[in-house]
Amino acid sequence: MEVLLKPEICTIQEVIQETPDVKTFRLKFKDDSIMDKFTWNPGQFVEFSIIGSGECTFCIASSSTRKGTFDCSIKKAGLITADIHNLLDVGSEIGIRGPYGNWFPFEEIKGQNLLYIGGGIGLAPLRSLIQYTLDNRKDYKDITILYGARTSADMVYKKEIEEWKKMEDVNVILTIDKQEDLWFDNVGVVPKILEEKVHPDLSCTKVITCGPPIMIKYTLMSLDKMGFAPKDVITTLEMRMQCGLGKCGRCNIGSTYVCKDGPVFTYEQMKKLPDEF
Amino acid sequence: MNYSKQIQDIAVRLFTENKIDVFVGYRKNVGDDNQTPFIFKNPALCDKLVFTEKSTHNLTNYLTNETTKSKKVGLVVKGCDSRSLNLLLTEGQVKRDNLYIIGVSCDGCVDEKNEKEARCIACVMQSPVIYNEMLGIEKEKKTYTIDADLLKLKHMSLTERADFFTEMFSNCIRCNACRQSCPLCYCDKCVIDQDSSLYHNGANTTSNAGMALMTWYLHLAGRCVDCRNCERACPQNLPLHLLHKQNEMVIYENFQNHQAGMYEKDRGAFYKYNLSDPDDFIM
Amino acid sequence: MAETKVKEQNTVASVENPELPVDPNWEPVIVGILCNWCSYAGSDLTGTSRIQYPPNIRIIRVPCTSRIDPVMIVKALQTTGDGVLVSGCHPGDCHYITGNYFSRRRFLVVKQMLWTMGYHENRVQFSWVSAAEGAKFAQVVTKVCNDVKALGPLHRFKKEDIK
Amino acid sequence: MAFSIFHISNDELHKLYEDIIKNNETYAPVEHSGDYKFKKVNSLKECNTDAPIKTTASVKPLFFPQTSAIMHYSEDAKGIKIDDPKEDVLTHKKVILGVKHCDARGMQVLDSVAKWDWQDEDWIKRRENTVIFSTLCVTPENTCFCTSLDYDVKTTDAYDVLVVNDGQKKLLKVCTEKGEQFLEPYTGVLTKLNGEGDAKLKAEFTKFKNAFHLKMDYKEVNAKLQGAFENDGWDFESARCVSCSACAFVCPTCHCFKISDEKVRDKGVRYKSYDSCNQKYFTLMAGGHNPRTQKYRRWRQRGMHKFVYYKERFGVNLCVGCGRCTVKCPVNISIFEVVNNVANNI
Repeated sequence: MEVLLKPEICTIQEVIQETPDVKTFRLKFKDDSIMDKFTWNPGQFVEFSIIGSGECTFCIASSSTRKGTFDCSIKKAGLITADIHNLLDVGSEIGIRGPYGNWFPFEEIKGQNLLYIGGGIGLAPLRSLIQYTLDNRKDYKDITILYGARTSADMVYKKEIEEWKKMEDVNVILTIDKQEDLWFDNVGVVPKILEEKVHPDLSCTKVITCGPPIMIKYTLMSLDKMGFAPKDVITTLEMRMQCGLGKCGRCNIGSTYVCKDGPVFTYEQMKKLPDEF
Repeated sequence: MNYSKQIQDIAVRLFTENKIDVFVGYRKNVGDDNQTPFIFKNPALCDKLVFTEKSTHNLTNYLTNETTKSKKVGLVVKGCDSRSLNLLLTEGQVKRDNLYIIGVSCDGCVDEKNEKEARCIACVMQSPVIYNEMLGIEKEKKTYTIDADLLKLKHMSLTERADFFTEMFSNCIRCNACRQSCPLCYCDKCVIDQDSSLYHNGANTTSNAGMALMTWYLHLAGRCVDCRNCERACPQNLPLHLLHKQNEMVIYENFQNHQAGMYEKDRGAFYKYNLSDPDDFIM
Repeated sequence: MAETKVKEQNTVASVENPELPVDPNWEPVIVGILCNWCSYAGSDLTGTSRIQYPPNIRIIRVPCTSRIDPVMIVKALQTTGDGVLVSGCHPGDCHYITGNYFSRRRFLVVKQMLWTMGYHENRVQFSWVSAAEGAKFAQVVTKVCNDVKALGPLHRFKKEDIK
Repeated sequence: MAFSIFHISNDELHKLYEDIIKNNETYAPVEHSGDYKFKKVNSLKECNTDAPIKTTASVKPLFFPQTSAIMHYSEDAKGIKIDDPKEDVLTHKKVILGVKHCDARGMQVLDSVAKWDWQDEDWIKRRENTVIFSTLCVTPENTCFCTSLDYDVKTTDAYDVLVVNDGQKKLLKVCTEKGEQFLEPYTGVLTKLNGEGDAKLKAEFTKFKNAFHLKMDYKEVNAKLQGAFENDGWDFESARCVSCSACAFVCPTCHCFKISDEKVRDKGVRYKSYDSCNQKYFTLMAGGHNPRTQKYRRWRQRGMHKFVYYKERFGVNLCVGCGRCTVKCPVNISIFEVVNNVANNI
């Protein structure tokens, strides 16, 4: 067990301040041979170890199709994330082990319309799949990205969103909770905009959603109302994890280990879990 | 000492008069003669209540957790328990109006081997100091005596003492039963728990266990009422009371015979000061 | 072989534990927790007055001695410190009027408790040093440093490997 | 495959134990201020192979120590350096004497979590290199209920050799190939029993089973608990819990752990140590969301994990019925009582 828990050293290549409390770290393994072997699927996560502070779980926010480095977007929320924000800069070294967990079913959803619904920092795990699907654009039909944040300042990946907007085959819908000056897009919470602006073809659309628990709750209700089958809705579950290997028991919900059987679940699978949330 | 019948009657009365939502008392353990805390909302269960010399737990521990929070509580206290209740009241953790306190003038509790507990032999306050209703005869406050185990410890040499405590800390499994059972440890987030905090670490090494216990001792100095919930709870049977008694002794001898929780509105020893406090040890 | 012998001859017995020899060249680490308004200013004065004092002290500045949770003292001993010096304003001079009266009580209890646990009484020392007492600060630090030197390195309850 | 059953007198057994201790790295219960703990022994005098279960710590720390170092590291201007791992003494070949059969079963139960998906190499190595001598308890305590669960003492292979009292003599029941091989050099002092061995053992097992105070119908309880997620019995039963982790730390099958760092100046250690689902912070996430803030939710997780979820996932019951949690609980909560009361509270 101790061997499995030992991290490899990564160097931070770039730090991007996305919002006041979200930073994206571009990472690369110190040892190139490990970097070459390191592959992951969209939706998987890694364990960050900050030497002296501890470990923390983050999903990889970039696609394995863009090799060489990988991104993690981190919101300042707890003790360790505060350390990450305060102590780390370009050139700092951290430990990484992973990738762990399951992934978005990018093979199964081939040839389907994709509807991404993200809220706040929840765009990070989606970004990995968005990048993947954009890099394999011909395998997928229409791509719609619905992204909401509290304010325009809280939006992550602003540059990349602009790029997506410019793409002709991607439909990007942005929304913020309250009207601001110089904001010309939609205003309103995600479920409301979803019902108003998105008119998907129910027969061949997969929904991939991630965001804060309260947004997920109402979005799932809206999706139900719109007539989506639970098996077509894919989401990620948030649960505290520590080992990522299905051993430490922290992420146990019912007989499911979120770190191993998840974090990606369809709404159908989620309904079967004991109602702990 | 058997007040089972009286307490059952009072509990039934309180429930029927709608004075309480929850009752916290003792019931007999299934399987052996010992007793266990019993918390219930259903008046029909009142007949399970007992109170004998086996009722050793300090029930005020339950006043600060979610089971009884912001509810009207009926509660059984002995002399020592009422002292911790006093402290909880002054520290603003419970509201007096929410409590109906049944004080029992106690003759001392017995342990599993049916011998009188050491703490009860040295007990200074057998009758409750705060109550709505008292069972038994009010007893006088007794004089303070230094704990016999502590005296023994004091006669050891410095290295012997250090060895004693190293041994004690190395036997600790850090289950936090002592802290969780302590009625005066009510913090929502304990400084011992915070992983990767500046002070503490979850790993169980001798020094970490020592650090956690020392923190606990120091945060309880001047507040510990010697109910020994901690020592009874300890799965490793560590002599946890020693350093509490040590602090109690220093405080009693130096700060105008202060004993925690003896009066209503009494604060812990560290919440007040006196101009004539000893400072000859300070350069 | 010859070298170790020389070393042995040069060592002196620790006051705390006579069986443990102490290398006289060993330099202790003293953690100094000083109150901002008196002792820290006092230590400044020591410096500006060019009074020599041992460099072994590592100073932590706190607003008032009553801000010191005794746990900090224990923590200093558990990690890197071989001794701790806590210093504040003289009674009655506290910037916050009564802070040091409260801390005085705690100091007594923590000192006695650590002694009972097997720490030598000289490991943890307290002093009142006002902003004008630069010379006293140097004296105090020298005394604490010499005391701890005589005790030898602190091994007890230090962070160590697993049980 | 049928394994041998031997007869041996008490004196001979002691001699056998002495021999085993002499030739192998041996662990056995050693007394320490009233409590027994499994420690390395050099002679039979130091230990008590018949230590009572109430005061004997479980054998779990020999396979899964309470705290173990994942790595030692140091940090300097050049970067982080992770030191090579130190030798793991627990993976040495060893023999454990006087293991309670419920403990041995507990280790077997934990195999499934160690071996699913990611292989816990250390655990597997420790298990493979250990020969377990188990002793059948003479009289069960009033907190034990091992015979009521989903395994049969008669047929289980959780231990390599089982020692059973038979009047003035002892029966040695070999349960695995490993045990058979281990006992091979010692067969000189053992009398092999053929047909009559089984009968004798059966009589002893029946006697043992009948001596229990606590009995339950496991299948029924398990079935009822599966629908007991919303049962308000959890709330009632857990009301007196003080949320410590004594039960989890003494439990032979609780296997949750946490990872924590400890760094002084530029050197540090990362530890893996026990953790318990009874603690409030166990599932606390950054940002403050916690799915199990209330005591009954945590107790439900504990009870259901022991009696339902693990069975659902790995096909074995997690609780082995040793009753240690009941003995060590500050407020005498018995998991037996709790699951039975919840199951019957519909």
